[in-house]
Parts: sequence; structure tokens; C-alpha cells
Amino acid sequence: MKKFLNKPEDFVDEMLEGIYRAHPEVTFTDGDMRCFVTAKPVPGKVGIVTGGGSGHLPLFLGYVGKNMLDGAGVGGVFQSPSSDQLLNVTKYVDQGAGVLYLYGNYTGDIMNFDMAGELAELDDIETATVVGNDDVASSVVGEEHKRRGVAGIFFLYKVAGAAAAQMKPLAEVKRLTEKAKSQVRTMGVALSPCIVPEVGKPSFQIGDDEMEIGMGIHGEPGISRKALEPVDAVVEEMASKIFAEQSYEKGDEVAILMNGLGATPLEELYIAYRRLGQLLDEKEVKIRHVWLGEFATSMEMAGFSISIMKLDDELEPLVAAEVDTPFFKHFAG
Amino acid sequence: MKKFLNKPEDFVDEMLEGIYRAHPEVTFTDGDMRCFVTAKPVPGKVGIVTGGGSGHLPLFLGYVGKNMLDGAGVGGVFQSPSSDQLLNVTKYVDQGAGVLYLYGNYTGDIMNFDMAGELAELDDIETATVVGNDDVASSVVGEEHKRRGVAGIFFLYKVAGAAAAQMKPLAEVKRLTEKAKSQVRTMGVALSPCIVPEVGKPSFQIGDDEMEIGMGIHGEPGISRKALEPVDAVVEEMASKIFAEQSYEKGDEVAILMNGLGATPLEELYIAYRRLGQLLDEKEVKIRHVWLGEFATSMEMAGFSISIMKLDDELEPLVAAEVDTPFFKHFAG
Amino acid sequence: MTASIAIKDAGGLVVELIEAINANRGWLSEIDGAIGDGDHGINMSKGFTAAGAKLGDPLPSLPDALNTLSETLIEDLGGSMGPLYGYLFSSMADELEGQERLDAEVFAKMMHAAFEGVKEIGSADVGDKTLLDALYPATEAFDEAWRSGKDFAESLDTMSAAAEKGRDATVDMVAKVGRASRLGERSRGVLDAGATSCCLILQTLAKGIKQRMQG
Amino acid sequence: MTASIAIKDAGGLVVELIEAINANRGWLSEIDGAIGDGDHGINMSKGFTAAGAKLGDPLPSLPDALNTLSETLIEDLGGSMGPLYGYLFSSMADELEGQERLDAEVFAKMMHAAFEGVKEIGSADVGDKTLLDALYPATEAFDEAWRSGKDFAESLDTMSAAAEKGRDATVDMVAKVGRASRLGERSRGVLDAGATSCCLILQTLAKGIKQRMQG
Ligand SMILES: Nc1ncnc2c1ncn2[C@@H]1O[C@H](COP(=O)(O)OP(=O)(O)O)[C@@H](O)[C@H]1O
Ligand SMILES: Nc1ncnc2c1ncn2[C@@H]1O[C@H](COP(=O)(O)OP(=O)(O)O)[C@@H](O)[C@H]1O
Ligand SMILES: [Mg+2]
Ligand SMILES: [Mg+2]
Ligand SMILES: [Mg+2]
Ligand SMILES: [Mg+2]
Repeated sequence: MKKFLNKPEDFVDEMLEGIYRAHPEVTFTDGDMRCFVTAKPVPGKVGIVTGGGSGHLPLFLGYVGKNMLDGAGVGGVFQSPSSDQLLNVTKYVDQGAGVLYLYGNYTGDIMNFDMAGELAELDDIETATVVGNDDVASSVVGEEHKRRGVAGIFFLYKVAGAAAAQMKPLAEVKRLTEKAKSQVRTMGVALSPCIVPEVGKPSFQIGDDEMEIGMGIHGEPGISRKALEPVDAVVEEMASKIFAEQSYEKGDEVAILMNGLGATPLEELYIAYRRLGQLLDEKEVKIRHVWLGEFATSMEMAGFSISIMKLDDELEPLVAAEVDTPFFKHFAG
Repeated sequence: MKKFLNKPEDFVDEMLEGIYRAHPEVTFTDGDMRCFVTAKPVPGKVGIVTGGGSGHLPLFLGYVGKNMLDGAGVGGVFQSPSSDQLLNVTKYVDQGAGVLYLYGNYTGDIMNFDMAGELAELDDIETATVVGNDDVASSVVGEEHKRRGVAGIFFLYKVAGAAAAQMKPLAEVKRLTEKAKSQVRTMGVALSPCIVPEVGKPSFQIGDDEMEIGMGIHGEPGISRKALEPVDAVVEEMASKIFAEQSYEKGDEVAILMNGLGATPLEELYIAYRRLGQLLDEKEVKIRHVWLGEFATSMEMAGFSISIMKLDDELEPLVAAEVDTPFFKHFAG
Repeated sequence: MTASIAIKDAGGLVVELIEAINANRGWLSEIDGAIGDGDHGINMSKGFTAAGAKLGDPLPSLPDALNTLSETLIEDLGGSMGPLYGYLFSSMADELEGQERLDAEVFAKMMHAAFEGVKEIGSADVGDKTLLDALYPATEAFDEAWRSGKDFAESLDTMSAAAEKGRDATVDMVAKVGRASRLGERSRGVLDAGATSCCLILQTLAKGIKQRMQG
Repeated sequence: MTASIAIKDAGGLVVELIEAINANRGWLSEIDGAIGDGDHGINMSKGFTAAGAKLGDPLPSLPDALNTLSETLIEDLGGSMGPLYGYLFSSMADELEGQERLDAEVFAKMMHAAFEGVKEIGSADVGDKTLLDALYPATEAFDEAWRSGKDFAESLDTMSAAAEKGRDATVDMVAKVGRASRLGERSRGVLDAGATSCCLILQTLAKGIKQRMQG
């Protein structure tokens, strides 16, 4: 295991120490570093809380900041945070307008957020929940509720964050976030595994010339494993899976997230994006926004995902809104 | 070679195609994609031009944008752009106030920039040059002019860009950039090599439990190769090399760049930063700014570098200035 | 008097659970590695060890010890094991409330409560290749043995055997929930990690209760 | 009339250079791989091939062909080989200006000009483990052979042998400039890639001139 770390069991906490040192805009509540919150909650605003396992930076905590999220429960590597941690974050974040839970579709996270929500209710904090499930590779159409949440949650964060920043009420923030969710689809491909520090060995084996299409961000298997092809062909296959789900027609507008899983260089992401752009050009679909980089990773895994969000007049300005978090910055217009 | 690409010889041009598709704020001049320039030159402003080999994104072109650079010559992987390309960029970028050449200390780049500068003179374009040489591992004190330029040039870009944006004259922009240069030191460590696409095999071999301290960003050998140690010890060794160069004393203020070389996860960078922060705390040095992420890479190389810049009242506001480029964004204040 | 043990002296059962989990840390992770992410033993060991540090000396009663374990798993461990085993143990503890002695009747109730608790929080069914597939047959087997006239100790043995059979039966199952479910048919052919730890826990409990009845 | 060739018919020499570089693409990269970044053959081949595409049919005169090669290297190739070999070939072409025939006198001037050109643009010295270490001894050897009474063809042979000896002598040198210089002592023990390509170029030129004199 070739990693820069001290003791594997200190991986998460030492990472958090580094983050708090680097970014005074964020802090923690209840004396627990894993209860990650903004240092400047906005009075009267709906709070947006996320959470999940560690090992996916900038997911999840990286999006806590201005016009985006207010708090995040930080779990062990690939482990949900506990309901208690989520409850503490919820209490800190609540400014009287309620809290939206927005996280990915994993058993542990669902159980813990649900428990936290029930406990919050006892404290008279209203919560609502939207569960990201954008990974088209993880279940068939009609069974979308079984799908994994992956990088596409970035768009949900943007929409929820912008809506809450406009001081919309919880129900409206939830409605817009659900709407965004219905418009986001993701497909991923991996070339190499990652190593959970406390496990100390790769999460799976893959041949020197193989790729896994539809892989999850914890190394969950995908749709097919086969010989690595030229990236144009890889992008075509990934895009075709997304295009098969929803109509993308002349005049439609989309936002794109080209997300590196960890070890894949930016150069390669741009080469991949080139082909995706060509495919959307052919359909005469307009790309209104594109973000390209690392937004949801699996530590040192090589690979990338493509997320496409269809926009309309209601969603586009929310996606376009200015954001300033320690890990993600976007100037409006 | 496990990379997402089509033909290795198209690596740079297809990457550029992707970049131009994604970022309409940048464009190219003279019909040559490798002559990379801002789409919105500022009349009367000193132009800042950089350039160098490809394979280091976001270096070099990624810093072309608002309040930073105006143009970049884009070379083949780890190859300087040609003098002709640099000349074309110079002509486009010049707004009557002259052009600062700001690039890293490599033979090819020096020859080509020097030739471009001579040709620009024939066109009555005034140029000045600052060559980044921040890598303390690549030569001893007293022979700084032999040192490689690595990630620390980021700070020089920020200072030069901010000074030019304030409409300072060329000589003053150069003076401030030289001053910044004298205050920046970098040390790097690598765990794995990278692969130049057209070469198709790793640039060097390194054992499964080895690290190379002081490695360059093209895989140039460093000061020592030895068994990988806990990251705290690695950071201590790197920092001690930097601390030995300049005094860092109580009350001093610095900016830090923790730069991932490509494959090293953000989590590990924060764990490393934690220790660096502790070391500076011990010295009672104040960290005014910290940037942490990928700023100067070697494609899929695993490793990171630490750059430290000492600040004073003149340099600090320039480092702090707002920046908006396709690859790097910073909100002031 | 029917066979039973004193609840207030039985907190040591939880210590034995912790020891059993720690002793099998590597093996449980190994099993999880085949179709999961290889950390089940690590997760369990982390949670159980943390609980052990809170038990105190002298040891609390069995329900208090189970509740400490449950709370530690739920509040500190998180993940999926936190809620699942957290509810398993708190459901068991609930059935001990107001009791002085743990006999077969009480134990049967504990098993049912544990099964219902895990089923509810995890929204999984028997046959989904989870720890329910050790827990459910064990619960049923204990009931049936006791009702058919076996004594407490014999019924515990029957339960232990059933838990093991249930655990082994997961080899032929396709995972329907959790991480492994994304493997579909490829999840067949190996043990389920949760069923393995659950079987271990039930057998450790059975052994500990029997020892205390003899002692 | 002393031995010489017609400059206007000698553009083919550049074609032969391109062929020689392409034939040795892999080998040159291999050598660069030991203490550099393993791309010398790739770089050279890219630049020379691009120049070849611009030579046209019928072939231009030797100075025109050399200038096309030089311009392509400088303007399109970039890197360090662009300027270095770019200046080498343009310096050679400059000496052909106003000449009709290439004889030993002119060739000697070409060699000197090439050496000076590369030395100036690269700011390197003989002994720094660069292409100068093939170019300089070759230049000197040609001069001396010619001055000592050998004919043009014999002098070319002497030069070729000296270039090879110079190339081989780089094995014992420590690199003082370029990528390999950062290796310090570790750069000793292997050939320099640039000296190898330079030797190849000089030998190809010598062979081509000799063939044209016989033909
Ligand atoms: N919904 C569920 N209900 C009951 N048990 C479950 C459920 N989901 C997963 N499990 C159990 O969890 C086990 C894996 O536990 P562990 O490896 O600790 O967690 P993770 O999968 O989060 O890494 C599986 O073997 C399975 O028995
Ligand atoms: N300043 C210089 N002057 C002359 N030759 C040089 C100089 N720097 C490097 N070289 C030559 O360049 C060769 C390497 O060329 P190449 O591999 O194509 O370029 P790069 O090092 O940029 O990859 C070296 O073997 C050396 O002979
Ligand atoms: Mg796990
Ligand atoms: Mg090179
Ligand atoms: Mg697991
Ligand atoms: Mg080279």
C-alpha cells in the first residue's frame, strides 16, 4: 500500500485536522471533528446537510460553504457517519427553517440519516430527504430507486444550495432538488482499484489492459469488464447508456460534469470531454455548463465518470449560481 | 500503458480541443491550437506569457484568465513550445505595454523564449523575462540559477497577474515577480513514475515501498531514494530542506501550496498539510494563504510538493488578489 | 427451577462477544473481501472494541452491557453495522428489562426481538444474503427445539447448529441488499460476511450462557 | 578540379538524413531513456519527418533543403532539439550561400559554423555530454585531416571516425546541461542521446557526399 499516511486508523481524523487547519471557513460541532459544519450559518435559511463515507474528496464535506451545503457527517472510509453525528450536525445547522438531508443511496447512509431525522423531529427540527441515485449502471430503468448515488449529486448540491440561499422554504428546496435529481444521469469507468487504508490491499483486481464500465465509487463492479478501448469508443459507450435513458434533442440544454475518480490526469479528462462534446453537437444539444476535474473520487482509483443534467428555465439559474466553498469555487456569469 | 486516449501522437491536440470546447474564455491565435490565449485581452495591460511542455495540467495554460496570465505556448509532452508559437502568442497578447515571459528553468524553454523575445523586438514589442527556479532539490544554495522551475511558479503567476491587472508598467511587474521568485521554495516527493504517451512506458522504475525525495516534475531524479516513511517524517524532511534556505521566524507570514503531482488523493495531501501546519506553528509562522490540490502535475505520477512563499506587505495583497481562470478560481477576501 | 442465569452477573457475555469478534477480525474481512469491500472484520472490531472500553469494572448487568454495546455501535461506529447490530443488541436488551433471570422463554423473546429489529432497520428479507440468514433460522430453530421439549442448553446447541447452517446456506444465495447486491449473480458462491459474524455472535452467546448454567 | 559535389543537386542529402533518423528512432529513444526522458528518437523523428513532407518534388538545392529542415525544427518542433538542430542546419546552409559546389573547404566552414551555432544557442561547452561532444571532435578531425593533405573523401572518413569516437567518449562524461544534468554522477556510464544522433547525422552526410562524388 503506497500511500502518504501515518497510522491507517488515523487516516480520516488526520485528514480532517488538515482540512480544519487549511480552511477556517469550516469547523465542527459537539467536539467531534466528524461533525463538519460551516463556520457561518445563515440565520433563517434552510440548512442542507450531507454525509457519507470518507475517501471521496471533495465529496462530501468539500461542498460545505457559501451557497452550497451547511454541514456534513463524516464517516470512516467508505462508511456512513453515525446517526448521532448526523443529529449533531442537524442541530447546529438548523436555523429554524428546517434541514434538507441530501446524500447518496447506500444502506448505511439511509439507516443513519433516517435515524437522525427521527431524533431531530423529537427536537422539533423539521427534516426532509432527497437521496441521490444517478448511477445508471447500477440498476435498470424502472428500478431507479436501487441505483447508487455517485458524482451527479454535485448538481443536486448546487441546486439545493442555490435554492436555500434564495431563502426558499424547505418544501420548495426539496421540490427543486427532486426535480434536479430526475434530470441527472451518470456513467463511470475505472482502470484501477483503490485501497482502503485499514484494509491495506486493492479493492479488486483488474488486468493491465482492462477497464470496468459502470463501476461504483467504492470499486463496486460495473456492467462489463473488457479490454481498454480508445477513449472515443469508451465515451461513446458511456454516453449511449445515458442517452438511452432520457431524450436529448435539438435545442435541449445540459450541464456536464466530467469527474476524475482520483488518479486519472486532467489531460485525459479533456480528451474524453472532446468526444462527449462532439456527440452532443451531433444531437444539437447545447452545453450550458461544464465542470471538469475531481468532484467525487475513490482515493487513488483511475477512471472517470460522465454526468449529464438536463436544464430548464427553473434549474439553469440555480446550477449557474455563484458558489464559494473551500474545495469548489464558481463565479456566476 | 493504461491511459484514456486515442492515438498517442494526438494526445496534446485532442486535449486542447477538449479545453477549447469546455472553456470559451480562452482561444488560440494564428490558427495554431498550441498558441493559447485569453479571449479577452485587456487593452493597455502588460501581457503575461508562459509556456512549456504538456503533461502538467493545470500548468501552464490553465492559469490563462482574469487577473493571471494572458497567453501560453503549448508544447508536446514535456517539450518546450517553439519560438514561433511563442512569438505568435506574444503578438496577440501585447497591448502596447509589453510582455512578461514567465516560465520554468528548462533548456528548451529558455532557448525558445529567448528566440521569441528577439523576434518580438523586431516587431517593436518589449519583452522582459523571469525564469522560475523554485526547486531547492535541484541545486545547492549559490547555484540557484541551475534549479528547476516547479509548482512554485503558481505564486509568481499570481503576483505577476495581479500586478499587471493593476496596470503597472512592465518594469514594475517584472520587479514584483522577481521579488516573489526570491521568496518561493519548493520540495517534492514522488511514489510512482508517469508515462509519456508516445514513449508508452514508465519514465523510471521505483520499488513498491520506495519514495524519491526531491524528484522533478518530469521524473528527474531527486536527492535521495529510500523506503517510504510515515508521511509526518516525509513532510519533516521536505520542510527541513526549505527551512534551511531562508529564515522562517516568529511573526513571519507565508503562503503555502500543497500540490498533488497527479495520482495522490486529496485526503493524503491534507494529512501531509496537517504536519506542515504543525511545523510552522512551532516556529510561530503565520500561514496567511494555503492552496491545496493539483496545480502542477506530471500526469499520473503519485507524489506531492510543498511550496512556501514568504510574504511581505507588498507581496501579500498580490497573492491574495481575486483570480478567475478556467482551471483556477480564487475569491478575494 | 428451570435452567437460567442471573442477568446481573452476565455482563461478561458481552466481553466474550468482543473477544470473539476481535479474534475473527481478519477472517471476517477476508470473507467480505470476496464480494464486498473487505472491511467487515475491521468495522466490527472497531465498534466492539470501543464498546469494551466503556463497559467499566465491575462489569454491568447483561442488559446494561448490551445497551452499551448497542449505543457505541449506533453512536460511534455508524456505517451499516452500527444500526444493524445496534438494533440487534438493543432489541435483545429490551427483552431483559424487568427480568432477573435469563431462561429459555426470555431468550426466545430476545431472538425474536433481535430478528425483528434488524429486519426493520435494514429493510432486508430473509434470503437476501445478509446476517438475517443466520439470525432467522437460529431464531426458528431455538423456538422449535424448546417447544418440542428440549432443555435450554440443548435448544442453544440446536440454535448454534442452525445459525451455522444458515450462514453456510448464504453461499448459494444472490445478494439482494448492501454492497454485494450490485454484483448480481456474481455474488453467488461465497459466504456472506454479516451472516458469518452473526453466526459467530450467536454461538458465542450460546456457549457463554451454557457455561454459566453449568458453573 | 578538387573533389566536390553540385549543391543544387544535393538536396537528397537531407532526405537521407531523414531516413537515417527514422531508422534509428527506437534506438535513440532507448539511449535517452537511460538518463533522460526516453523521447529523443520520437522528437527527432517527428521534426525530421515533418520537414520531409515540406521538401517537395523535385527536391530543392542542398541549402534550401537544409533551411527547410532548420525552419521546421525551429518553428514546428520546438523542444530543445528544435533550436539546437535548427541552428546546426541553418548555420550549415548559411555557408553554402553563394556557392555552387560543396568541396572540402566549404564543408570545413559548414562544420565550424554548425559547431558555433549549436554552442551559442545552447550555451553548453564541449565535455558537457551533449551533441557538441560528437560535433566538436568531428569538426577538428576534418580540419586536421584536410590540412594534413588527405583528400575530401578521406577527410570525411576521418571525421566519421572522430564523430563516433566523440559519441562513445560521452559514456564517461557527467552531464552538465539538459535533463540528465540533474543526475550528477549518476549520468555517467551511458551514451548521450544527442551525441548519438549527431554522430549519425554527420556519418550520413559524409556517406552521402562520398557517394555523390563517386557517382
Ligand atoms: N440491509 C441490510 N440488512 C441486513 N444486513 C445487511 C444489510 N446490508 C448489508 N448487510 C450485511 O452487511 C454485511 C457487510 O457489512 P460491512 O462489510 O461491515 O459493511 P459495508 O458493506 O458497509 O462495508 C453484509 O455481509 C450483510 O450481511
Ligand atoms: N544546452 C544544450 N546544448 C546542446 N545539446 C543539448 C543541450 N541540452 C540538451 N542537449 C542534448 O539534448 C539531448 C536530449 O534531447 P531530447 O531527448 O530530444 O530532448 P529532451 O531532453 O528535452 O527530452 C541530450 O542527449 C543532449 O545531447
Ligand atoms: Mg465498508
Ligand atoms: Mg523530452
Ligand atoms: Mg464491507
Ligand atoms: Mg528526451
